[in-house]
Amino acid sequence: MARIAVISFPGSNCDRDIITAIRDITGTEPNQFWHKESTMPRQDLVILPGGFSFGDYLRCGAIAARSPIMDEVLEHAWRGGYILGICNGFQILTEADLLPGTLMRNRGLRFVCRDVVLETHNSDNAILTGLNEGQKLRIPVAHNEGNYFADAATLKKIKDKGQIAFTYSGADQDPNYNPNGAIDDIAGIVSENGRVLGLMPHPERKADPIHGGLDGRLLLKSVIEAAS
Amino acid sequence: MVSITITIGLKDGVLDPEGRAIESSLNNLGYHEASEIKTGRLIRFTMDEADHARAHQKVSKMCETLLVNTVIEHYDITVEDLIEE
Amino acid sequence: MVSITITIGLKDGVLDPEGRAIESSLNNLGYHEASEIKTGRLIRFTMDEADHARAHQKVSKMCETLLVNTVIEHYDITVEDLIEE
Amino acid sequence: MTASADLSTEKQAAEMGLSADEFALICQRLGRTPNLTELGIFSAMWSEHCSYKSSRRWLKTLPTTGKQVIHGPGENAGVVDIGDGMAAVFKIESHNHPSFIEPYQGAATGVGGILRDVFTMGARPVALLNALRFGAPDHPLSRHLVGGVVSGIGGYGNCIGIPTVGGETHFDPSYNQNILVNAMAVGLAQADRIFLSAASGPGNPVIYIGAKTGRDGIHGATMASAEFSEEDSSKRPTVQVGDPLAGKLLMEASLELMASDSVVSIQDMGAAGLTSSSVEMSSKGGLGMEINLDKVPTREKGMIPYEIMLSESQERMLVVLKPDAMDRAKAIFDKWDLDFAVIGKVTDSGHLVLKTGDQVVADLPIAPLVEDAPEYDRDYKDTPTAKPIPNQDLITEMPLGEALIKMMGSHFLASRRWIYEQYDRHVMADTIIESGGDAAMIRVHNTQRGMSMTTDCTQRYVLADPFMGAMQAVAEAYRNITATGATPLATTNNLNFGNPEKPAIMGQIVGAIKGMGAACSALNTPIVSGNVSLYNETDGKAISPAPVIGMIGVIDDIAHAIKIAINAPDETVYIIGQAQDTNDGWLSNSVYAHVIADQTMASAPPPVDLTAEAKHGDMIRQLNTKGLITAAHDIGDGGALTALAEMVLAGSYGVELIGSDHQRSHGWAFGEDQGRYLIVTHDPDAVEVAAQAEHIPLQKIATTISAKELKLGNDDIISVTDLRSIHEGWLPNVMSQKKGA
Ligand SMILES: Nc1ncnc2c1ncn2[C@@H]1O[C@H](COP(=O)(O)OP(=O)(O)O)[C@@H](O)[C@H]1O
Ligand SMILES: [Mg+2]
Repeated sequence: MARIAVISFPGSNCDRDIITAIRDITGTEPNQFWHKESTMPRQDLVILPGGFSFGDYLRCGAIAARSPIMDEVLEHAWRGGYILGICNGFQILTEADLLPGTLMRNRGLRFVCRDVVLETHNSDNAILTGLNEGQKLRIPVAHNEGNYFADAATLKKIKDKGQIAFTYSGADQDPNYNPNGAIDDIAGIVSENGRVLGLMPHPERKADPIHGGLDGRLLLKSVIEAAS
Repeated sequence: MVSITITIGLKDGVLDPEGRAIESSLNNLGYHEASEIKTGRLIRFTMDEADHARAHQKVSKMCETLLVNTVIEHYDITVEDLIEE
Repeated sequence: MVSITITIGLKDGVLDPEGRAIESSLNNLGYHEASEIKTGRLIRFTMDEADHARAHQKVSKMCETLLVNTVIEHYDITVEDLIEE
Repeated sequence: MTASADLSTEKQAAEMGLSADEFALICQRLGRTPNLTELGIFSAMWSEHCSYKSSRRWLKTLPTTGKQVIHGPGENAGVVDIGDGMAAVFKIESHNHPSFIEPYQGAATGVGGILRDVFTMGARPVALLNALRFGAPDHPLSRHLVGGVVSGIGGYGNCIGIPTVGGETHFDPSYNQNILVNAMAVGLAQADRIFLSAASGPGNPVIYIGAKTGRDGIHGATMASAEFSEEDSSKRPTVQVGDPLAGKLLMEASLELMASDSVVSIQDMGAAGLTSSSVEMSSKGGLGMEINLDKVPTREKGMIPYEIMLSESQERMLVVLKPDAMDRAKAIFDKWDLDFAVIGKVTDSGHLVLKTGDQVVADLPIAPLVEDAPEYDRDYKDTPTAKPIPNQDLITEMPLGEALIKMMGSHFLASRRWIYEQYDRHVMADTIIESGGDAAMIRVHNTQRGMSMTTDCTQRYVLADPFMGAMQAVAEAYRNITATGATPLATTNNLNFGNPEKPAIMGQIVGAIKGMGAACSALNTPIVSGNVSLYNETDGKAISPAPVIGMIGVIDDIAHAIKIAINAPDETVYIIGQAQDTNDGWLSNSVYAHVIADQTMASAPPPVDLTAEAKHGDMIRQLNTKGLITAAHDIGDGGALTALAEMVLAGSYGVELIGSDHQRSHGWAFGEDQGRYLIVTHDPDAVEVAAQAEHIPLQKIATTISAKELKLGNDDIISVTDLRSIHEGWLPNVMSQKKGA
């Protein structure tokens, strides 16, 4: 059974949701850690949930990335542990330099909450082996700063190394398929070792029959299985 | 051509939650020397206008009608000759 | 005591959606003289440190560790003596 | 004992909105002249906003009891039993004036304020809704106001992590200079763990928690009670800035504190800040309070007692703690990094005593602040009866499909997606039905139970006929809840009106309260909380009156939740609540009259038959329990055909009208007769049998089809794609319009 940790910051607001989803999938309770804690026993998977960790002041995720628990998260990463950052969690991972690039304000300058279609690119990573290459997933986003950006050199590097995990897919003919202006439609990326995944959409919001779809549950299952 | 810099800050007495958040984060990181942190915005552009006074006047109007939320913010305008690089 | 101003702007080549939005709003309002609009952030505080060089150095470190996202932003630090009011 | 500082004058009283008579009454009750701090406290407590002096005698007539009611009006929010030992805690509140001055912050702090009212009672907020009124879409201020208000609502709700699941938005020139921003919050608590504000236990410490006190919003309560003039927006009172992160910390810490058996009573600092919270806690407990103002955490230097007492800085609470709870409380505040301070104690003096150092700066008996607050029996003039405009004066020759498209693309009916996509509707992962349908529905966490909720009011009906219009607002809320399969349970309301000192406006208020009361009685949806916002006028011109109704309902099993989207072809669509032979629908004061016939007169709105409403609502629930409904939608603004079009737009199927003659008539298609629903069923025979058994009128109107089109007639076919682009396109187009163009 995988040891799964969920980290909460003061403004995390999707921690309960991801905990519920994990409990549903695994039948066990994940371990919870508070941002002020400075020790964390070994975990197989660490999850940074969505929310507004420190009110999104300064820059989303910037303050959280420098909180005490993050030293433990970094160490977990260096040991080759699995990490999933969702939305604000993704922002924290880029601020903590665990993932390249950054998440800027949405191109439309507005918060956007709606379903998007994701295309999976997993040929080169360990964390998504449970999904198929090209698999389409319908999962909602909800963010104000999801506009992924990396400079040309970084972008080339992450492409070469197969680090793009999800792109917003235009297959359903929606001209606004990319909700935030992310460069190359990038919705999620993985670390070079394929074990740290950050993505803007919220898989825990399509994880229960009442959510009108279970694609998020599929994604989470794959991450949990990879880490087990 | 002139180069314009507009410096925008919150009026006195208006809560600056961002400043507070930065202050406490700096403290947590061990930087205790900084206090009374205030955040602001900056807008820079070039303007097709030679006369400084006229430029200033036009930019004031832009600030009042669009760029600044004068209910809670104050602003400062700097006009400089554009130095061609 | 010194007063610190940090001016933060986007690096060249980084898209500035806010700057673009402002430019088009200004145009719509009939202000066509402004171009190359760039937005930035400002952080101001007072610092318990007398020596300008040392203050500058400390603030640089704060910028690199927290205040600036060096992936997309550049910054400038101004140190001034605090004028007591 | 005399309080220090200079004595106040009648002139100062007038500046604070107190009349000469009121000032004299204060002096008489005190037996002396109050000082400035004391006068400020009186003016806040006696303001319209806190004392309801114009509306109180009428509010008392509202139905507020029922077996589901745990706490009715009088507390921070209403509390109703939703079964399984759980309670719903909910209220609606306005932030109209601040939102006009600074739309983002005004709306954001409105959301923050209503959330505090709910979690103050020990309930975890689970959903937000709102009711918005803006001026004409092409008014030069409208885009700025819409954009700011919407991002402000989202800015607070999204950040604090409560889904915004519903609401309503209307445009009308009467709101050009006086928008309405009403926010509703719904929370969940254990029914036996509700916290109230009455202080008890003389000697118990009074704790201040949350953000520091600044000079913001001083005298907001009196401002909210004063008429607006165009100059006002340049006066620029210090605006309150919302800090949702602080709000979240305060919410989590308060809920944790209440769960830790530490709290005697608790009260948020809302309008009139420390003044109303300390006075209310003392008054409800029949006790007194002593506060040392030096202990109040302040954000700015040199704040005087008057400012500290009247500041409306956000994210603050006042708590009376159990004597032994200090250590537990401190640990919780430390965990959440919250400022807190012991600022005083409960006393049995019956007085509010404020000190700085050893000096008493105010000493007021509590009773007159509350009990002697003036209650006016204002003169009122009933709104003259509006006449209906006969259909023949309204009906045009426009082809049905063209009229439908025009109506669906009008500001009355166009999609509000541009607004609600800026709200996080899914956080907490319990959203079952979100914006875009009838009522919203939330799962009660960890259960199979659901809660439906909605806000409604059609102000053009209320303007023409306050009594009938308010009744209609309740009926519509009832139908919206019913259309999701839930049973309506209880109501909150926000009375937005002009200046009550004018008999015509007072007449609107009286009429609306009577209509609302009658409807809530008949439909068994007692009013458990609410808010009054008067003086919504600019330069002497009042807004269209808007008694906004917020209603909640419950459904025992969320598996029976009904949505509006058509899910399958070859199903049958019925109108429940209207017989086949009625083809002369009510067009007077309808969307059709305004949009197609260009008739904007305040003509008579459709009459409401409360008995029929209840019967038809029960029919829907019965059919649903039998599993006969696959989709449902109430018929409201725009009539049956626009309701049908909305059901089509929500799904991926089309419809074909049965094709009877009356279906070609604009009266049938667009009449706004009340008490009606559209349902879709796979078993038409069973539906007809059940309806006939209860003598419920119904008519079969359409069949669902696979083609994505609305077949209105042989040569009147509308593509869903075209309809969608017009319906969805309107608001984004308005918002991206070039200024001055
Ligand atoms: N229109 C109304 N109908 C019923 N109750 C109302 C109405 N307006 C206000 N109330 C009740 O009066 C009490 C005081 O309201 P209010 O002053 O708005 O509360 P708060 O102090 O939390 O701002 C509340 O219990 C509220 O529910
Ligand atoms: Mg309250």
